[in-house]
Amino acid sequence: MIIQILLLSGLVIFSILAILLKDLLKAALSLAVASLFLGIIFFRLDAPYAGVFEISVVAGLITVLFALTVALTRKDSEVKEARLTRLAFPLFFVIFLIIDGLVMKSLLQQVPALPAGPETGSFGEVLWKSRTFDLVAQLGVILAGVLAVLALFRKKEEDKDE
Amino acid sequence: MAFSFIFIPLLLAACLPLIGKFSKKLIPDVLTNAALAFLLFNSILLIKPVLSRGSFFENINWFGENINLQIALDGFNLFMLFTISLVSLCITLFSIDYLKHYGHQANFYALLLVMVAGMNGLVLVIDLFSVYLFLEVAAVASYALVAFGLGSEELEASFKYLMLSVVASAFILLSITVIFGLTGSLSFQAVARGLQDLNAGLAVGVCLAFFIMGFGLKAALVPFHAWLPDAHPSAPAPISAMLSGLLIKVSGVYALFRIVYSVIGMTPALSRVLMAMGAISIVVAALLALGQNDIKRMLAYSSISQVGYIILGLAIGTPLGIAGGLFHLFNHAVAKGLLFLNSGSIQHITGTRNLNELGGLGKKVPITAGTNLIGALSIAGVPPLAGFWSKLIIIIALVQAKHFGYALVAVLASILTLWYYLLIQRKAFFGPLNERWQKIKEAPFWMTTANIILALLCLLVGIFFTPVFNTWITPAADALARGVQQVLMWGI
Amino acid sequence: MSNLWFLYLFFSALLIFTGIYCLLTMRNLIKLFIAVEVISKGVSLAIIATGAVKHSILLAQTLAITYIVVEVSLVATALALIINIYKKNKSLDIRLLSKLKG
Amino acid sequence: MMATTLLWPIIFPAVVAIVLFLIPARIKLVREVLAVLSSIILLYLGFALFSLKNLILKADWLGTGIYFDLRLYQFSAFILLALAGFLFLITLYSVIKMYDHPRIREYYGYVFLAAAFSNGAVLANNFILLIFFWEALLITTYALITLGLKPTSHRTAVKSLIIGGLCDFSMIMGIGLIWASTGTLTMDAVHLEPHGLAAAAFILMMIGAIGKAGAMPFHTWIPDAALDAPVTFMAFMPASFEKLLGIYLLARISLDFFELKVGSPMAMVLLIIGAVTIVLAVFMALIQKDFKKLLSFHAISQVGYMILGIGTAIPIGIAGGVFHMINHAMYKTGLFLSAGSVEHRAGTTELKKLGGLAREMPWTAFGFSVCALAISGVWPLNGFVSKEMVFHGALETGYPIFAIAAWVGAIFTFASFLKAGHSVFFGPRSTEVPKTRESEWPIVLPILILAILCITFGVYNKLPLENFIQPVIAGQAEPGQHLDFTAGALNLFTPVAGVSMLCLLMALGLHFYGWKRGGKKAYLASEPIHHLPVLHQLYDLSEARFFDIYEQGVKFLAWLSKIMFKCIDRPIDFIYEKIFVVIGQFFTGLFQKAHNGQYANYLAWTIGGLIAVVWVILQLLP
Repeated sequence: MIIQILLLSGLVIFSILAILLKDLLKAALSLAVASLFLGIIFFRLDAPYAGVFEISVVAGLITVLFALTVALTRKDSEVKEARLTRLAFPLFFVIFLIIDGLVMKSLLQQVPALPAGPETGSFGEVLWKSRTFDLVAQLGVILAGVLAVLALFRKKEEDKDE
Repeated sequence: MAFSFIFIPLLLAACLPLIGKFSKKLIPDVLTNAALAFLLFNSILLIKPVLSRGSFFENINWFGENINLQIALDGFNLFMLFTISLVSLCITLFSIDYLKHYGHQANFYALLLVMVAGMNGLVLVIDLFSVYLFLEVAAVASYALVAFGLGSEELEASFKYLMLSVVASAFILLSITVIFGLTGSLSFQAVARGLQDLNAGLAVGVCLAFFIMGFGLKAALVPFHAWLPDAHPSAPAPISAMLSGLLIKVSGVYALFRIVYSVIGMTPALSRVLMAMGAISIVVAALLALGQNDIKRMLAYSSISQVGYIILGLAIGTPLGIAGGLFHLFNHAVAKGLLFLNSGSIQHITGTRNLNELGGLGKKVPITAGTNLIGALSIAGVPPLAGFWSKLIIIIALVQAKHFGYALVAVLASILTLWYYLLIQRKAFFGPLNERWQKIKEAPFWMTTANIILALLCLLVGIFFTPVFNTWITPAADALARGVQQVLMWGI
Repeated sequence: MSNLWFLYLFFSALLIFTGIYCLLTMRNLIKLFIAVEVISKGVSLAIIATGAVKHSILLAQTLAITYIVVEVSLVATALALIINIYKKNKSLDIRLLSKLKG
Repeated sequence: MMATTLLWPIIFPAVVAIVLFLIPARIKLVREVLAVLSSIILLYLGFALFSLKNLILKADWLGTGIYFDLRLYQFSAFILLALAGFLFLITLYSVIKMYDHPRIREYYGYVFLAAAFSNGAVLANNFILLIFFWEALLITTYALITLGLKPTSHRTAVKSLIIGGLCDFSMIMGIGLIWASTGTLTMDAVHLEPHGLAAAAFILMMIGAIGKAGAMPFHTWIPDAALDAPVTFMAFMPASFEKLLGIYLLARISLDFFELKVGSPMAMVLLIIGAVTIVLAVFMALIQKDFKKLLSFHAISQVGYMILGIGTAIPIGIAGGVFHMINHAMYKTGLFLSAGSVEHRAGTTELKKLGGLAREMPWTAFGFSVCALAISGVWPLNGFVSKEMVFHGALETGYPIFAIAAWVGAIFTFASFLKAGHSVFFGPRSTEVPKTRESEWPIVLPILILAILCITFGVYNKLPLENFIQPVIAGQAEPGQHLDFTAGALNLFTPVAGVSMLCLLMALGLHFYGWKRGGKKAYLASEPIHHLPVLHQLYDLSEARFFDIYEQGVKFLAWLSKIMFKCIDRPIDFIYEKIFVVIGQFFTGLFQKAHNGQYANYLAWTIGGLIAVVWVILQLLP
């Protein structure tokens, strides 16, 4: 349990770092570390496939994409953030932490839930058999993403209005 | 075969970029229009089984093995499918000539088809998580389409739209997760049954608030509307028509009310919240529309206002109110589609959308002027056009349910609506001809054709509204009005 | 509902708060999108945790994986947008994106 | 005869309208022949249906109690016939008057469309159907005003649309209330006591009806339209069609839908609106410098008599109101048409520039004179009969103040028509207008027909009263009481008629002095007598003596008119033009400022909205 809470705290801390760090590359990297923590939490929650996906895709692929973007937009792209933002963050964070804690504590035993039966079958069966529709939708999302990138990076010379 | 509504556009979208390599224009045009025409035809064919059987499931077999690819059809989602197919067909017809401005037909059509597939999927699915997924399918395609022109305004609008949408869908998914936690399942039927057994008012209330925020942002309810007046005008005209005419209704209104009515169950408190939000949207957006100089921006604000009417009607909770809301949804889809396409025509003809630069176009482009007038009057609720009936039914339903204040708001705002539409009509089409537009010509064939079809729809639905109402609206309204029972009845 | 669930929801809410705080106050486009990623981490944490306490972890895994796929697609689109905006504006400041107003 | 015959008066003009829209602008003759012929057919149809009296057409239409329900009976048949008659006259008139109008195609189309909608509104026996036609009329009004083609036409058209829209929507609310309290939308099934909610329904419905008729405070667009719209439109809509429809509905509301009791609060509301409309509008009319504008203010003022008549809730008063409606439609149309005739020939309607046209346009002058005398209530014209009935009714309510208001109105009506007639047709020939001649016969004929009708309806008042008016009121009388208004209709030797005649004499006197003091030019003909030695002194004396009184009187009147104009007429206009617009613009500006394009701002609203929704939902949880 303690380990789990430590991991969760690590996740939150690195996420906060990803937001507060001035250097975008470092921010992207700490986001990757946060993903790593999340992946480990997934493993420990008996969700190995999700953990693998989280680590490989989010910590890997998405970080690479971020790094690429940062590299492409590096030149004189310094954006001055308001200083107050970073200074005020701990204050707000603590306030929200307290509110969040209080709310969750008050919800304990308050929210009824239906008992769940034990699951049968394997991960593959669940994915392929009972969530087949998600695969169709995934294909759709991937297609949309690919087409979106194609559309956004299409060659300009054909555009008549430019 | 209801699955064709998802698979045909998806498959075609996957093929189109390849086809586009060797045929730049003709084949993508033909294929896309043919596919959507087929879907329209299909949706009309489906009305008979739905009317006779009420609602039913459809499954797919994979080499004899029953995989869990299941969708349900009832009056409500068939009505949405019909609206989507009808309006998107007109939009692609319009695009045949309009896309000369942008090029890359294949890519454009592929994105558009993915969006259609996303909307169709969202309408057909029977579990909460799939709702979220297809919402994202349509949304990702729409981000790209809004930015399709790649100008700085388009990119700005698209980025803001994306960033606000992402927050909304995160909350939707969070809410779905909590419901999953409460009931242990995701399918509409199981969740509906579970929530009935469960007395979890608090948690469900918070979930509902998240849903209202998430889907409300998709539907552009005030105060979640800020992305819409940026995104809809910036997109190419057919996409504006698509977004305003369909996407906000499918991913906002349909999803919200399907969940509220059929899964969670409508309560008087919820009805009050939604009606208040609808009324606020109507008034605020109508006032904002009055101050615009850009035709499309004015139309975009008008969309917010009209979605307010739809939500006001649907949220009353009486069968008549639901019918009015759905009828207004259909009429607004047709008329706003028409108006945005028309604004595309105006931009095509003159190169500007600024109302102050236009003037007197009516003499030069009578068809565009005429169709624009019909669309505007229909939305403003002028008899005998379609929009009059739907607004009237909403107002009657409000009075019937003794919501006199809201009825008053609805009535007064429709005067505002008429006002700003007449503003467009006067500034763009009436009055003396601006010297700059001496040499303009009427829009090309397919653009005018699409406009005329939609204008005729506004007119004919208004005149023969009884058959339309009885065939499409009544079954849909019945399906919603039965509430949770509707979902529990599926498959029986 | 199991008490463990609320622990996970507590952390998930923290992540979402952090993300929204960043979205509200920061100006760099890439930073904003990192914030979106943080929010989505909160959501996927909630999904898996719910599955774990409901003993339907297999279902939750599929949902989480699907969600990650959606995320990738979104990231690709958003980053393509950001690069295009950078090409146009030569800057990543969100405040410059306020030409559309009124 | 088949019940479907009832569809003809609606469908036929609508089809004609579409055909007229489609006929190319160049083919003149066909269009005009078609228009006149179809109006004759409609007139025939009107007579045919009037002879039938009772027909009902009912078809299912919307479910939930909304039927396509048309009902022809005494009253609606009468209005239908009157509408057809006016349509015929105006179409005939338009053949010449609108000949060169650049958008003539639309003009005829809209006129017939308006006729179709009006017929539908009159025949409707279902409130939803009524709203449908009632609302549709707004659009034709809007379109016809824009056909004035003046720079401000569009503004006036929008004004009429917004005012009309407000009134109509108030009517929709009223209908909603009726529906909520009775559960039916069929018009002849509704009969309510105006208490509580039903009283609110009555007021709301009434606003819809009198708004259409153009009573105060819903009148401000009519004088604007007098200048901005084609004059045929003025004769067509505000003078005849809208009055007929508005008063028809008002009579239905007060007789059928609600039980209006003598002296009840609702009746008092009507009486007050009527009296105020009469007095204020007539003062406004008195100071007008333009012929058409003067007429338009009278069009408002006369509505007051009708509302007053109906508001008395006494059979003779109601009969007077309804009779006044048809009379007013006749002579006011005649007046507008003669104004149009003058405009047609002289090219202007400004009183200052006109004068002495009677010799060149004798028929127009004759028609005008008859109509003007009729509107002033001169014995034995129709205006006399109906006004006397209204006076009687007003006196019988026990509140003589309303009768006095009506008499005050009569004085100034006559005075202002003396002024108008004098300065346009009589007096010295104006030098500003070139020599001209009488208008063509299609223009003159309608005026003369209307003038003759005015005389007929007055002298032979049995005809309209027994055929049209009394059957309508029949249900209102006490059982066994025999309704007969014809007996003493033309009796000059009753106290009421005496007071009326006194009023007319006062008006004559007023005009006489005003004319002498102000109109030097108008008096050139009598100059020689004026300069006779003794008389000259006398005149000078009298001038000196009467100067003060009259001048003060005139000044007072002018001041009163101005005050009313500034304090009542303009504020109402101000409310429409400024308050709505400015408040709207204020909020528009405010909301626009809020949309500053900043993402963080928008996200903040979203999150704020979310928190608000959560809070509200948690509050509402049981």
